Amino acid sequence: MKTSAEREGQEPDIPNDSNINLGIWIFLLTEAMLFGALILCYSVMRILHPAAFNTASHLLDWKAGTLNTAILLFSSFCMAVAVRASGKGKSKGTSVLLLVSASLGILFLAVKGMEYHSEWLKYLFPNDEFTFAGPDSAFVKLFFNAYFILTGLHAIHLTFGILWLSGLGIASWVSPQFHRRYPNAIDCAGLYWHFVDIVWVFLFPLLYLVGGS
Amino acid sequence: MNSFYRSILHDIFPREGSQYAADVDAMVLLLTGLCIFVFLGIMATLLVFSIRYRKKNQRTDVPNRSSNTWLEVTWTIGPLIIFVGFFSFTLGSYLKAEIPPDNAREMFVVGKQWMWKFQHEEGPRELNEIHLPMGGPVRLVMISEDVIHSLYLPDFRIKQDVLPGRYTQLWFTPERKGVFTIHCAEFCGTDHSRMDAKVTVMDPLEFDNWLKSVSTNSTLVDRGRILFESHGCVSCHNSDTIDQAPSLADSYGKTVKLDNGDAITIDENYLRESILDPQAKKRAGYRPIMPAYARVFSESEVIALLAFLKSYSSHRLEIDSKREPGESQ
Amino acid sequence: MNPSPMQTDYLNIETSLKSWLLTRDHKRIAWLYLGAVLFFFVIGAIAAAMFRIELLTPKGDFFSPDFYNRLFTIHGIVMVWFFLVPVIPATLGNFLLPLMIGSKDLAFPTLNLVSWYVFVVGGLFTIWTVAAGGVDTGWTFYTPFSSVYSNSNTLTAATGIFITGFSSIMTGINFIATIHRMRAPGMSWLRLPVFVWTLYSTSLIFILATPVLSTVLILLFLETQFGMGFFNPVLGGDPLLFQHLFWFYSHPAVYIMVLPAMGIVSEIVPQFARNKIFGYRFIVGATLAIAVIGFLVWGHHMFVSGQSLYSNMIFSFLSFVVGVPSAIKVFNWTATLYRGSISFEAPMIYALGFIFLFTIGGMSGLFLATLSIDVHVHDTYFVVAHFHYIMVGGSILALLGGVHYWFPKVTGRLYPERLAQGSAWLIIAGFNFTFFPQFILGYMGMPRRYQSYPDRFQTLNVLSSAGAFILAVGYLLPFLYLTWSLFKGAKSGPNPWNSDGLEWQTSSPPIKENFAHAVTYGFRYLTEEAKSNGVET
Amino acid sequence: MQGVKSDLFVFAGLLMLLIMTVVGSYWPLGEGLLIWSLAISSLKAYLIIRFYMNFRAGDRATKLFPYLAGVGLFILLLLVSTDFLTR
Repeated sequence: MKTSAEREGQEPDIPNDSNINLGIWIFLLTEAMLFGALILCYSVMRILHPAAFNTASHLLDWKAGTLNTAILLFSSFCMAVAVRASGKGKSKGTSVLLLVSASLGILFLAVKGMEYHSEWLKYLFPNDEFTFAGPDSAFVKLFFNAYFILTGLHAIHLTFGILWLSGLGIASWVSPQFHRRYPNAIDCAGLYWHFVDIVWVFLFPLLYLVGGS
Repeated sequence: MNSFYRSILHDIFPREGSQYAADVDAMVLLLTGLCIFVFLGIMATLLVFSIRYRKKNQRTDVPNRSSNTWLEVTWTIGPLIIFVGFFSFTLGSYLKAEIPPDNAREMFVVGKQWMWKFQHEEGPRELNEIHLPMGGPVRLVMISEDVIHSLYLPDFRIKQDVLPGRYTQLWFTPERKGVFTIHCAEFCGTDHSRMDAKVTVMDPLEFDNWLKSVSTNSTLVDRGRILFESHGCVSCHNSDTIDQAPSLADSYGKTVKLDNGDAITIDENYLRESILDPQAKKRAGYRPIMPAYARVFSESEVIALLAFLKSYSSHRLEIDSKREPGESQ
Repeated sequence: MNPSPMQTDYLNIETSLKSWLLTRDHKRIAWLYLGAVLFFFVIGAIAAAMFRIELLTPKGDFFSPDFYNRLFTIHGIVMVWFFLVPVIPATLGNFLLPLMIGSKDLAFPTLNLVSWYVFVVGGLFTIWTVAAGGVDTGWTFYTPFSSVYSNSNTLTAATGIFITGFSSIMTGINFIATIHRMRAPGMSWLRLPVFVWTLYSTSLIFILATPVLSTVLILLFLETQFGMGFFNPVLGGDPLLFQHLFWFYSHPAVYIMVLPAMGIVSEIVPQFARNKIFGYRFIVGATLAIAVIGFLVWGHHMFVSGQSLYSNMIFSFLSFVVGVPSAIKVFNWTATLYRGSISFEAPMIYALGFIFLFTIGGMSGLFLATLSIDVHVHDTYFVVAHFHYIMVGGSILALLGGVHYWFPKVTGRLYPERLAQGSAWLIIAGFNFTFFPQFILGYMGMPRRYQSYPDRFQTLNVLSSAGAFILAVGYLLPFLYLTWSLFKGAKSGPNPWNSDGLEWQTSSPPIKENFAHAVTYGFRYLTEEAKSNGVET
Repeated sequence: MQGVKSDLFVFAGLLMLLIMTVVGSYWPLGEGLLIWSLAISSLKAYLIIRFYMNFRAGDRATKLFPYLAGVGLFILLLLVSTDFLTR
């Protein structure tokens, strides 16, 4: 990884790439505060209704959640290796790894979609048809509100990441000197992708496991 | 302060309905004095420097160093000490204002979009109007039926938001006869500025006559007992079915263990929550068989039930015997 | 437009509409922001004038109650999010930051333009809200009223503010990257002008606080549209959660509004006292301290809203502590005048007016931080007077001071000095007439957002409304004579104030690339030797 | 290849931490489970930031912002939960 100092002599009209790197880190800070506030809402609701949230989190399919976490960790690994490869200038290798990461992201969305579908069939989607036999069904519905907002917003961010990675993958496949002209693009996409993975790393236990099994 | 100054002050300070109001006014006067003293100091320095050092010749060079660490440190630590000192000095009176005495006379208040409903323990209900005996502390247990309101008594210098879904409390000791106004201080919709009410503070004797003249046949506790029986609560909560449901005799004020292990003292909020959503903080050792009454009872019915449950407990009885009118806080 | 022999500068280098709407030059984007922000100031001011008329009479019979509620809500929303938050960072900040640190432009020029378009889109949503009848929840959108009981356009208003939030985040990212990476060689952190430091702290608050506002607006949207239940007690939520998240943004937001104003005053006072700012390191320390402690004190908005006693005490203590950095700054400004050579042009009058009014505003904040006093004066006109003293008496006065001080740099022309001084005094007088009576009204017990009030408050309200009209006239004057002197003003030359600031070392109005020669030495107070090597006027 | 090997180790570590979280949910930790899973998630986040996002390579400026995010979230979570827990 070239340190920012080496990249100093950049052509001024492309923004100095070490600025983009700093800009992405600041952007990730704002995203962290956004997700942090949402997770705070979830945990305050958990403080107010511990019993209902425990029963509700048992309704989720924790095996799918674990699989999804593994998928995202593996895609983060591929992304890290892709960033290393682009640093060394191997453009073909980089684009393959980028496309692999993107497809793992799509796999995550597929597993998530199946989960959503099964919850939809069980009438657990918090609209008017929401039905839950046990006690405090209003608070279980509240849990599913939080669940769908958190995982939904994460899925949207993941989709952006997939589009970004596949775009970069194709671009660096098509023109080998892509990463020399924009050395920072893959680096920033990597930062964003790892951040989205970190968000899921926190969401998974808070939503699926904290009820204990 | 003779009446002349008081009349001027009266235009700036609202009337003092209680001793606490006078304390707050004294605190405000102290802080105002402090602020005016420091403010005049700064403005005088500003003025003196402006006049003393106004531009005579066109100075081009600029002195290189202008800083004095010790001066800076003093006017950093100085305000900090003054502020923290004032904070701790005034904290005492706030804590006194927040924690009501045990022997306070209890009133229930229900805030609703653009009106106040007051409920005396002895039964009479009043709309946008409340009569109180002078001298004894009064504790208002308040809840809202729709949005957030705020019961604001300017003449007693107190205010407390009235939340939907949770009881909040407010207490004061009216020590001055007269009619005082109540405003709603939290924006609550179209007629927020018309949601006023009147407090009439009377001599305890006058108050008792008034109470007799308006009191209906059934007190609040009677209304609570009727609800308790008509809704089948008595079938589980009675002395001989202890294993099925906790006996509610003298439950108010007692500390009990919950399912998740931590102990809780039974207060109005716990009782209300357990009526409307029994499984939320279920007591240890009981099966979750009690139905939720969330949609069944209106707020005033819950208040009646609460009054009944509280009178049902010995903790409540020995306080009633101790409380005589005219005992100030 | 520029009568002297055609000296090309950023204004007359290209004058097509496309060159303005697609510009990436931070100086032109500052002009674009100024236009958008002034447009919204006019909307907010009109709403204020209307309800000041209403409050002349105790009965509240001029408008319907619902219309009155929509008036003060629009006044709140427009003035906070569409005028006070963006005005100093996005106009003066955008223009002066690269000039003050000796760089060609901001770190991300395109992002700068995108942030303007995002701001305009957010503004269009708010105009749609106003056109569709406004929103009647108050600018604080407290639930469950705003989400369940209000049937006005809460959704479009929330979307408008949500989108404008991103424009703040983009400006924050842009400024931080610029200050970290694009400083002229030799300009170390402790040689930065104080205005750049305040922009840095404001940007830190932008990026840390605005996302939480986005979260709370998303949740408010979902709660209003789909009845989600986080803030609705009937469905298990808690309205205080909304208040916590809202004020976690909105209190640091008031520091976003006042910190740049403090930066401007820290530039004007040393300049017109011909003295170095007193205690530069302490002022910088105080700026950063305000940004940090500003995040710890939001609970003082919720002392009576049912927050736990323990939290009340913590927030009250921290609210006292946050007053200390502001006190340090006031002391330092006053000390800067010592042994100076003070001249009283319009910017200096605005700066001294700022110190006068900000000190009153800050001290009234002490009353609100004291628990037992706040219980009495919370949600009354005392609070209204407090934050207007800091927002209007502070930020707007400093903004006017900054506009007058850098007017020659931005436009290359001079404003009419006598007229400017007169309007400054008029504004300060009109301001005090309007808002000082409200302190007394507040303590007497007149609640906020009241259309009809008891008769004994009428005299003070009439005084306040009269003051409001003097203030309105006061604001109109600079608008008129500055627009006039934009075209007709006398030529000002590169450095009319004979200032040592780096922004004044280049031509006024500056050329597109800001500096003709590479800037090698950026220390503010340049000795003779420094002026000769490469910093050519 | 040296870099990829360290990435591989990090990946293995992350998977192992994932398994520990899931296993932890079987233990009768009760309230402790929340602290256990938060601790492991923070550890995973640290690994990702430190190695994958190459935290060390950035200069002082880029390093400032992850810490700032941590402090901001800590303030938000601490002071809000204080209110709800001490009510």
